[in-house]
Amino acid sequence: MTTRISRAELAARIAADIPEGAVVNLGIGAPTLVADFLPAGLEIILHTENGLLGMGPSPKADRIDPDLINAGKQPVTALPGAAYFHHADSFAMMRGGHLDICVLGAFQVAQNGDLANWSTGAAGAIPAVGGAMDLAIGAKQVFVMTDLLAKDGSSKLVPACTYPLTGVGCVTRAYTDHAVFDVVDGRFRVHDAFGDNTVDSLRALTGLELS
Amino acid sequence: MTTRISRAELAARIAADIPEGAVVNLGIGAPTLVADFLPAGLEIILHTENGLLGMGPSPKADRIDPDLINAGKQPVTALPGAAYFHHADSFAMMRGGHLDICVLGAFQVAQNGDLANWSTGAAGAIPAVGGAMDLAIGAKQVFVMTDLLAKDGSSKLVPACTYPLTGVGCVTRAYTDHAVFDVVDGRFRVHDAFGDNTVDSLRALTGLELS
Amino acid sequence: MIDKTVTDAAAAVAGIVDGSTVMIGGFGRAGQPVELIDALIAQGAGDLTIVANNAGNGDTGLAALLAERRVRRIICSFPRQHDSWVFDGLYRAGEIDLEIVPQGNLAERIRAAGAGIGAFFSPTGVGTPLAEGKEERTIGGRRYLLEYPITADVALISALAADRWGNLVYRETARNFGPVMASAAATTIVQVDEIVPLGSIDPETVVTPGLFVDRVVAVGRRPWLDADGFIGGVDIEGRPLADAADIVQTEDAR
Amino acid sequence: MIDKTVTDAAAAVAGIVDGSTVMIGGFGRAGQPVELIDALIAQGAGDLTIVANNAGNGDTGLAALLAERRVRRIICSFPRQHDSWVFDGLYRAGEIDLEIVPQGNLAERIRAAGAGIGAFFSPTGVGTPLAEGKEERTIGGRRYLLEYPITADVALISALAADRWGNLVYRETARNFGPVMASAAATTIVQVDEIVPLGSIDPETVVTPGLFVDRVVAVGRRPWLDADGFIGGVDIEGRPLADAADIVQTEDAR
Repeated sequence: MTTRISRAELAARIAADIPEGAVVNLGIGAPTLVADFLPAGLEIILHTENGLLGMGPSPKADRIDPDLINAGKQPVTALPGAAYFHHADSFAMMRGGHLDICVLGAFQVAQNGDLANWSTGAAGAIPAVGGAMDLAIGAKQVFVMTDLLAKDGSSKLVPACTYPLTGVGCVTRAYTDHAVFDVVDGRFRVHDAFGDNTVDSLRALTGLELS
Repeated sequence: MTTRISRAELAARIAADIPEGAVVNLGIGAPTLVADFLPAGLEIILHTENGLLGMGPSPKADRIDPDLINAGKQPVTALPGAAYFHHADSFAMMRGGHLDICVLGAFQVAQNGDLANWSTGAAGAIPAVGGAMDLAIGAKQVFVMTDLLAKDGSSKLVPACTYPLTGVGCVTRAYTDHAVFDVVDGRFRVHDAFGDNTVDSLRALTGLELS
Repeated sequence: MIDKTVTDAAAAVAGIVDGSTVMIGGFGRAGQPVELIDALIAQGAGDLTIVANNAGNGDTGLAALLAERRVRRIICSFPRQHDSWVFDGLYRAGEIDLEIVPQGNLAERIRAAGAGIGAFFSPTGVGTPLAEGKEERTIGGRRYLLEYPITADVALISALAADRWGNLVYRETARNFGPVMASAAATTIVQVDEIVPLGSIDPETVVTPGLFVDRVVAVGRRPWLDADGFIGGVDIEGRPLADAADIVQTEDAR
Repeated sequence: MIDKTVTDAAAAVAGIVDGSTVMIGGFGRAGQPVELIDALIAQGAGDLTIVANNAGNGDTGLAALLAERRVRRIICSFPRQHDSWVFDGLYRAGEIDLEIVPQGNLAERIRAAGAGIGAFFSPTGVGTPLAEGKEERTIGGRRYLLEYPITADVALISALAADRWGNLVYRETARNFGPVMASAAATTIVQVDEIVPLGSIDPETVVTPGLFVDRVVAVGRRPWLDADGFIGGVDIEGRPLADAADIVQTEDAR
């Protein structure tokens, strides 16, 4: 039986790699869980592209403020040191390379760093991209948080994406439930494998050339 | 003897043409005199490109504030309703067409509306353009405030500019010490002539086709 | 005296004609100019092009405008939400045109319209399906796409307070698209909680200077600013909460 | 704990190397980072490219840096002032390169660098000598020139107050180029009157969010904010006033 860590464990693993002082965008969906595992006592500045730096955790129920939400439209709070700004300024921060890290979900990540996470390309699907393409090309480091395998058992880390791209050559590291992979010189390199996973077993699971 | 109105009279004449509610930039130098003649009781919003809307008059000597200056680097004040902003936002206002009127000086104005006011092109002169080119193309109406004749007696309103241009086809009206001229369909049209000036006498002075 | 205030939302949206392009501020429900949208629905203009981040939620607001078949085309970044059924139905029926724009390009294209920029090379979308038909250029070793401004006839936005010159301040993340849309539309119409006296907004803190604003209407204090007022908020899927107890408690998780 | 504060101006400018491009904020004397410029002079880096609106006044500040032959090239909109004799002399002697940029293009090109824009079509300068060598394109019937971002290794700017995260607020028209320069430089160094506790700047009023700022140094309250302090100001030609009586009284003219 192959070791797979839980979603929460994966979020904790990513959180542990974020250094103090980093400016980080956690996208929407699963990556937002990373916030819950950021080390207590370290100052990490969360950016949400709808206009806030210094985002804090969810409010208590009686402190919900409909004007204060994150990119996933969930209620959040603002920490001391926070700043509000408009959408063009917010995306200028992102696109101008001022975020240290963003964490995104993925349908596929290619070994050259291409990311597909906004559309499966299915006929009849309603397209919706939001800020994904801006995040993908904007942050200094783009971390992907994903299961290694899709529900049908196929690898989400691939030689080349078959889904519509979000960004070209943008992913620097993929955190999966089996292992952490770096994108290096057009190949995935296993940074660390969880439990009984090995480079060989990961090679077998994914069909990728791995180093 | 040809009638020539004074610089102050010319400023007053321009001020009288500025309607309530207009957003106006008075450039630097002589046009800034217009501010002194704006009708009392009318609200006209002055923009200065170094980051202020709602500029007020010069301060009393004991209220000078080095942080509060106009584009000519003279001390000014801020009126109730004023707003400060940074340089990119300030020029976005201008270049985006949000100013109703700007008033600029001129070396030459051509009958097609071309403006030359930043350089005589003299050999060895140190070039300096400041915000002149942005103002020239940005405001909805560009008024020029100038003597009709240069010191050598030549007309500053010309068939085509010989000095380096500031902007192409941008001037809508030229206020001179002899008359006010509109730029219409590639020709100057005399809007009103002061004192004993007539279309014929202005034609003789300038050598221009006038209507 | 300059006075951009109007008495009610109907007066604020008067004169919007069929075929107009209308920008609508807001990100999800934060900053949505709800009263102005309702007034636009009542006002009757149709064949509209809407520029907004989303394509409507539930059956109210922008969704209601869509449901009345008043919108020909929508330019947005994220139409598909759990409660965007009105848009979804129209789109699947081929009854509405959609232009999908990455959110950063949307914001920057709107800003460009307000700032007089003719076009700009954007790093976003290169190599993706959304690059189709766009001019690409490599500058300094990086690939960019040429993006054009998005202008509008009208912008409908929401702010916290205005003075009679139209100077605006916003509240928290409800600021979002308001400032750039205000700069990009020929006529900018703003709903605010209250009109404050001229001079009572600190000039250092004005977010949208009045020259971008044409009409302001006070619609009353947002309920959640009153003690014991409305508890707003949404759950993790963005669904409005029925009551406050629905929200997951994570304040102490860090 | 994030703490971007440094103890003095010398520490703030440490590490600037020969050949750097340095942006210097300020418009005339308003917003000039005087203490940082003095520290840069003492620090010794040379062969610099300076990006600023002006090219120095009198014999102090940027002018003093120029006088020490530390600047190879300057990119600015308005070098020629009544008191720019240091620059004037170097320029006439062919000892400094000058790139003249219309002020709006200067601000927008700096913003573009901070915002990740590859290049943009600007309406300013079309048909003028400053269009020479630039790509021109007609878009929507209007002529534009293609303008490229201006980046820098270092920005030296002045603000009113900062917290330890580097959030900044400015004062009046001394804001000018500060926010865009802060966004465009690899290392942004800020002098402020005072460092305030984190959380004491209202998040609605932060002008430059801390992510753009690398180092902040407190240089003390600007003298004119103290009662009976310095009377600053300039005359109609921009000359600093010897005393307050020199200023023309026009407050009642309107």
